[in-house]
Amino acid sequence: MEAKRVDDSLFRPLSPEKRGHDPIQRPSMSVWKETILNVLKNKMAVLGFTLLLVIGFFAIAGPHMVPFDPAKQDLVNTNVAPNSEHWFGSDDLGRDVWSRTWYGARVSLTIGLIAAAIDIILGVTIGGISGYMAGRSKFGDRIDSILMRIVEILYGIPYLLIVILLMVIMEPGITSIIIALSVTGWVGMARIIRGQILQLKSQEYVLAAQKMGTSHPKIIWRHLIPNTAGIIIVNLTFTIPSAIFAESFLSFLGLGVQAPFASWGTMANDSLGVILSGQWWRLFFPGFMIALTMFAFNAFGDGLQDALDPKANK
Amino acid sequence: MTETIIQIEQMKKYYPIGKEKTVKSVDDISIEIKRGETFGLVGESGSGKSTLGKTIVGLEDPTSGKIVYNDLDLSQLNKKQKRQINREIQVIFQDPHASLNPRMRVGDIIAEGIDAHKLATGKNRQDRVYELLERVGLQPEHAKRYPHEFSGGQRQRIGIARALAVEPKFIVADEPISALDVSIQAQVINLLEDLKEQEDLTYLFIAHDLGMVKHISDRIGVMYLGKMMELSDSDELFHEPLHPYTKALLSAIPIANPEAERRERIVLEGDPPSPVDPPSGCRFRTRCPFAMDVCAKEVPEWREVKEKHWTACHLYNN
Amino acid sequence: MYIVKRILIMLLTIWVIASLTFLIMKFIPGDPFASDADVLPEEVLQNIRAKYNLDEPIAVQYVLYMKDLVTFDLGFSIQSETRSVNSIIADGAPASALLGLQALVIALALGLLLGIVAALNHNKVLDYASMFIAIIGISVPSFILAPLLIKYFAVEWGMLPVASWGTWQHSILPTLALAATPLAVIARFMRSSMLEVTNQNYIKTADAKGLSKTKLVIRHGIRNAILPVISFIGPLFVSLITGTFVIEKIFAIPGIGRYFVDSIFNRDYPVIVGTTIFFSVLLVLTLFIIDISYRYIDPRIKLTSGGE
Amino acid sequence: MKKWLVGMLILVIVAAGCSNGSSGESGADIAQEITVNAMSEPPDLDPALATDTTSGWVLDHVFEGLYTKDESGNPVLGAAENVDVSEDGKTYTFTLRDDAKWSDGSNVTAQDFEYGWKRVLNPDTGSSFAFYMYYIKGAEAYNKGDGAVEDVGITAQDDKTLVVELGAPLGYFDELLTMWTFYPVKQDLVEENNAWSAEADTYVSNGPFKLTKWAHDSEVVIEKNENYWDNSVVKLDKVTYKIVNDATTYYQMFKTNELDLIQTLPSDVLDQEKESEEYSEVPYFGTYMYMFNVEKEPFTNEKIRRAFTLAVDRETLTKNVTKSGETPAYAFVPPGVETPEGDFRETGGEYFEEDAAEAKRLLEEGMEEEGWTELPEVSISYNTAENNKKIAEAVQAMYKDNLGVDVKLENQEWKTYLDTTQQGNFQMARMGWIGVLVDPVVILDYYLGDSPNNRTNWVNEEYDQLMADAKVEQDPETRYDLLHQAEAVLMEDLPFNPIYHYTNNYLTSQNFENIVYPVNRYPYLKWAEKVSE
Amino acid sequence: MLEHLLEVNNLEVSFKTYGGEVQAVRDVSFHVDKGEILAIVGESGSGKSVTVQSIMGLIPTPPGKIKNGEVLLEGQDLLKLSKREMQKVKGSKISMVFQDPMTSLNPTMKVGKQIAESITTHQNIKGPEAKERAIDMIRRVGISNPAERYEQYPHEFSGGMRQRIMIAIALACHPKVLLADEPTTALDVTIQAQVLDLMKNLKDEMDTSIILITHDLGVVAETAERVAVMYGGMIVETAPVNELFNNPKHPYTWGLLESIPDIDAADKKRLVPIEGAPPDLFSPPKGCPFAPRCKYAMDVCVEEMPPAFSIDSGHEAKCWLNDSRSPALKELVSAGRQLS
Repeated sequence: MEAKRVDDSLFRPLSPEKRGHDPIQRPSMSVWKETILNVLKNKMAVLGFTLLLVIGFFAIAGPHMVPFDPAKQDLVNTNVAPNSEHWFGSDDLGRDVWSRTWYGARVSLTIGLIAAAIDIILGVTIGGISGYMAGRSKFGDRIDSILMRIVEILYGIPYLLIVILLMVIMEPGITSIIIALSVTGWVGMARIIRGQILQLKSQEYVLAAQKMGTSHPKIIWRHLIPNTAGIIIVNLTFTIPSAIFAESFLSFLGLGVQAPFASWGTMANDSLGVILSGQWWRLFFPGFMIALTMFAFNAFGDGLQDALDPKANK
Repeated sequence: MTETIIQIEQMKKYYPIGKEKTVKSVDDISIEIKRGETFGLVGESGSGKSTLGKTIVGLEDPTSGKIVYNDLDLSQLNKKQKRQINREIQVIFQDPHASLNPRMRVGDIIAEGIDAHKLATGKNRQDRVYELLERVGLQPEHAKRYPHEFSGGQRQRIGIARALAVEPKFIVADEPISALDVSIQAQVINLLEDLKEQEDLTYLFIAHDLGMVKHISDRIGVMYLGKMMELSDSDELFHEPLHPYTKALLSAIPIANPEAERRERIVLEGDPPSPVDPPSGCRFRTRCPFAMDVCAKEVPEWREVKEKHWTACHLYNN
Repeated sequence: MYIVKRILIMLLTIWVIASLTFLIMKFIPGDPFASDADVLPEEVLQNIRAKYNLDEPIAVQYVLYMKDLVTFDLGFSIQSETRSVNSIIADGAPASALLGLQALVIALALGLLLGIVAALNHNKVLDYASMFIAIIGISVPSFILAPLLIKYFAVEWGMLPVASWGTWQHSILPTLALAATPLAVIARFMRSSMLEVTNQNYIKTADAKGLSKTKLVIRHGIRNAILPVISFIGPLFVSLITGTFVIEKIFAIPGIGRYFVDSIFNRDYPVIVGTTIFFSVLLVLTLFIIDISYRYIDPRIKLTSGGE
Repeated sequence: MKKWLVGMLILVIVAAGCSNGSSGESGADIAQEITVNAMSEPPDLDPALATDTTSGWVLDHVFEGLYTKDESGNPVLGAAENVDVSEDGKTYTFTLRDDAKWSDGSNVTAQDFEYGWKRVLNPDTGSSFAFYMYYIKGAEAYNKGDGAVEDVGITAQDDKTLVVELGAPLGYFDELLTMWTFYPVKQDLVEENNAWSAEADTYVSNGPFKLTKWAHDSEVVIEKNENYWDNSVVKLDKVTYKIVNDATTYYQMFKTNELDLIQTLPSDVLDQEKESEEYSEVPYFGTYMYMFNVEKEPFTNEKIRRAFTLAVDRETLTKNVTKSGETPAYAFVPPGVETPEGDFRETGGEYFEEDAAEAKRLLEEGMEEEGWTELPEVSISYNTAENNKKIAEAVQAMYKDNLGVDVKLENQEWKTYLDTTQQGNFQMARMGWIGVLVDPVVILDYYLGDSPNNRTNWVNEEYDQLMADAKVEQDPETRYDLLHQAEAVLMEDLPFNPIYHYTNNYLTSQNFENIVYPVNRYPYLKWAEKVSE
Repeated sequence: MLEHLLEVNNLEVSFKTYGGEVQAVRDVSFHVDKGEILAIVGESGSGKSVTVQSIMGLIPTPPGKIKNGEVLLEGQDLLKLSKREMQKVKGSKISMVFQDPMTSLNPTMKVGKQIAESITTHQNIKGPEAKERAIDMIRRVGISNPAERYEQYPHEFSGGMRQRIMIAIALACHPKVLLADEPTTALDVTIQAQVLDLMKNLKDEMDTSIILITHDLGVVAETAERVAVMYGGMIVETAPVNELFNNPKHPYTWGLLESIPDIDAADKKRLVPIEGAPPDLFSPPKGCPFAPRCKYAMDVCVEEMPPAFSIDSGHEAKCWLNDSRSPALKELVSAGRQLS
């Protein structure tokens, strides 16, 4: 083969300054940062997240953009179609649907966020304890197996039964709804976390930390929790919308949020009749918001899951 | 101080599976490791070599038997002693990807032991981290980076730096190079050898790559199905292996020289049996080309057949 | 051994549920005999309470109740005094079961299809389209979806009856409404499972054999991808149960799902307990069957040992 | 017949528009079938156990008591062909018709009545409506476990003669006897099979229709009973009660002709249906109200109670919120009771006039009387239901506007709510009261001092005395006068805040004629006829 | 002109990833003759797996893309075949054994079926006969009780056994070329010896050519007839096996040889590692990929890609040191070798 024409002068030993030393070409980036960048590359995730921001923005600012109190009735002018004054129209008691929708957003999102937070706190704690204690000693195994039996039994109880029973026992209200939703909601989370912890626990870096004499709380805090965070966050994006959904379901049973509060679920349920009478705006806006929020959370969660999955960004 | 840094007496490590069965991962093994030597431990997967390593390090509790470190029985320690000895015995793991927490900075990973044992704080801590990084051939500025930015070899160096941070005396290197590329393996081996000189370390070097084990070890023990088969100086083991298993193992190593004189190759039949239900008598007898009737009946005695050369095989009885 | 252990856990679960329900019932405020008609004189109430053993101490009630339970005697409804809980379940279960099964079949068939299509077209238009459909399915509450289905399919287009039960046409809309959510969930689950499988080495092995894409997907892809989905049918079944209440109410279906909710509102204790136990048994049994069949389908898992 | 007892408002729909095309067709070609909506599964089709209007609806069609109602709603003799009332009005001797038959063809006997009624009173039966029989001598004691069944004044002298002894004369006993609790049951059948009423197969009755199918939770089918003595008046061959609970659904089923008659329309469609010929509104014999707890501040003060009553704009509420043609209520007894002087409500008149300014003034006066500078916090309780919520929200807004008072809303699920209000844990609580019989007594009894229904803690001896007097009074005019006086006492003290009198609304297919809409029951189909397809 | 059985010319493969495009294989050419064992040796990430997967058409597209080159099997360019045509070639003319026997078999399908599937796909053989053939293959890869084993699932087999099954699947249709991607890396030495022996025997029996990918020079020395050394997505040196070990002409090959210990040496010598880490293929250097780690690098090495210098018949090396202008080649080489 003919050698290419190359300058003869280049045939001299490489000058030392040109020699790299174990170069790291990629910019320094934490796993978090990289995850965020990956998420940003996922169209569905970005769409979902943007929608959430928009919904969040309107939940905060929406009611202040119009001069109508969400509870203020106007019994003379009811069922006004959307117009320049009532952007989303008004309902059968003459209340402004725009401001109610965004007040409803606050209630629905609050329920979703708090219920999900409780699920996660309980789930992580119980799943974490169970996973961390398992195999540590006889005592640990026993704790694990007791907790897991409880989880197993709860898993076998129809979820709706518990929720309805609790709703009937407790005074109606947002707090009761959150409690009812949380009582069984954490079970799935606990299972996932336990599995994760069991897996992580035998990871060599955890063994190494143990060897280094790092204390249990520190191991949990520095090694186990950060490495389950991804899963927790992904789970959160699915737990929040399902809590919102569950609340709307309770509304259908008449056990939803009560006046003067209104959630999307109660608004939608109260206005189901418009399917027959045609004041579509009363059902459409809260119904659409439920669907949109579900969509946003799910799309964001799916994207996040893809981004956190090491296989996806090979 | 005695010559022996660690002594293992009749150690067993069984794992229960289900109600009745147990995996006899390590079954009645006694060895001593001398201060300053590198003790190589070889065996195929399932031979129990890693379990032995983990048990010595304290990541597993032995089912029975004794581990004596510097004349101290490890099971009889008080809390303070335990902490101290825990520090002195360190471990280097096999998988450089799994052994570093992906969410911690390299500096914090290395300093983990320093923090836990409060060996240094503030500026001293930082200096110590930098020094350790340089010691293993990395740069101080690497402290701010995350593990996934490094190559396998570099990660293994970080793992070594972490172990060194607590000033250990005895290091169990559990297959530290098997996940690395050939050209990188040599880097790590050289590093380990250098550190041993500089820090007066003693190694238990576990590997399945006989070539590297031979290169780095002073003495080598060969394990098979939880039992020690043979133990001797590394040169002696390679040149005059006694146990048929050792012979087979050595003959199976492919030699990187197409013109090299072939060893007489002993190709073993089949796979190693399950450690749940190991063969009676000698564990190796089912694959042994020289198996005799007695091998099925009696467990061969662990004997010093030649000077400093031990084996457990009926061929060498009388 | 494993099966015995599982059955013991099942029995334990059912016992715990039964006791829990019993206890909770005792804490629910409200009297089953109170109604919007006249408040009854105490003596009369006494007569009625005696009829349902509600005048005994709680411990005695509990024992009586457990005794009946063991003999599968769930007692009589308070609301419909002449009907036994057993007969309520026997009357309602077929419709619910039919509906649930139809929905399950449709959800599985379409959900798996969507999931597979999405996975095989990863990050392409079909993937996005399938997942969009799936997320829509999750996003619209059934109590909105069902009336909309009725409005268009039955009222506007006159294709199907509005509601009630009887012919197969009656079951189409409720089945669709019930299947929407699980369909979506299955689709998403199948997609990620399928994606995971397509990354597996054995798919490469099969590909290297020169199998056609179809055979590759069917023989090697789907079967392995479907395994985790099977284990998911249990929770799915739960969502179908909870779903039936809404659907049965809206479509006026004589199922048992409504009793599950209505009995609580009516404080119809025997029915609460009866339906709860019925559902729990069903649920636990489903979980059990799925677990067993999972172990049967997946050759890697042995039935005998619990294992990790 | 005692004219003064006839308290029915009758609405017979005559298909006005059906005369065009279909009038030529003869009725014989038209399948005489109707499908109506029962809303919910009838819990019990046993006359002794049924307590609800849905069960009553079916029972009224398949059974017939000693008395039944005619097309105008007057009690007329049914299974009995003759009645003999003693001088003191305490002993009734009934003679049964010879042709009174069970649907299986056997004779209805006096023993069947005796057995059926004593079964209701038997404590083991646990009948909730047994107390309606307490007017009968010895009945209360037996039912409460203090007396023997032999002492109960119900005796079958022979197969056709039934003697009933009352503890005291009762002005509206014939009306009472039309109630399903007083229907006979076939003795040998019931004794043989306690669950006879649970399925259609074993069901035997004596009314214009017989039960032929009961698909639980789905539909109840009754067909013409050929063994009924007066079967010639019955035109319909088959009535199907569909059980459709969801308003949106049954409305759409009506629209697609899957149902011929529905009631309680979804509120959202009222505006568009009001003008329709199929639409009808029928006053329902009941009152929607807020009870005041007179032992809880601030409603301990009568002026404040009045202020809260006057501050509600009932016209707006019924027109814009509830919309179903409810009548604003300014008293307790609903319209519909016909008296010799006319409708009881009209003769009684309205007891107060809404006036926001007056209300505000009364509130201030009341507060001054009590020495309050600030009104104690007020909350309105209601049981969870969409309609209750809407009304409460509207009332809340009115109090804010008219009284300047912020009231809180509290709601509870129904059974819990009943418990809570029973225990008096409320200040102002929503309640509805519907008369099973069309008589002011049934309504006014609600606030008797010893009535278990009276949750207000309001006790007024004068009121109780007037009511007691009215009950034994045999002269209708005096009786109604006493009742007016009693209502006046009640409305003076105002232990409650009446909102409106109920109305039922219906959509009925124009293909049917002669459907009767009683004021306290669901439509009566005995004489109904399908006149066009 | 001698026609090679399989010829790969100027193959270029890249992958799109989140981080950018990875040039996994850059201008790779080699060939295999009938009945020959060619070893491709290189470190992880050197592109050797991608190369053989491209031959098999197993590169997932996207993200992968074969940008250039041809793969000629008996003169026919496989890269130009339609998917369907390629399916006929895969498994019958060329087949492949993968590295990890634990995950390369379908866990839910009987192993016998997995072998039979390969037979029924390509040959007009139906059920029972295919089963017989499959059982025969199980026997030929040295597994006892083949009929029983046919009915078992992969998890009932040990790693070595599974790799035998993989070989049985690959050879079931008597392919012309067997691509073996690190077939023994996951196995213990004693099992490795068995599997390598088996492959060699079957190769002779069936007259199949083998492309053996490995990172173990020992395996190369004992098994291969010719060797191609890959680094940074390129083949840097090709030679007959003896020539490569005795007369390597690329510093990377030297490095490889020096970094493995000699177990027969009586005295311990310090190992000579190749310093540094393999290049990041996101942004490959424009010159020789090995230059940054090369002790003998010249300015030309970082500026210009070295061409393939022909050393001897069948021996080529892509290294500027082989250029006549490279002044100190001989000295450097001898010096470098002496170091070891």
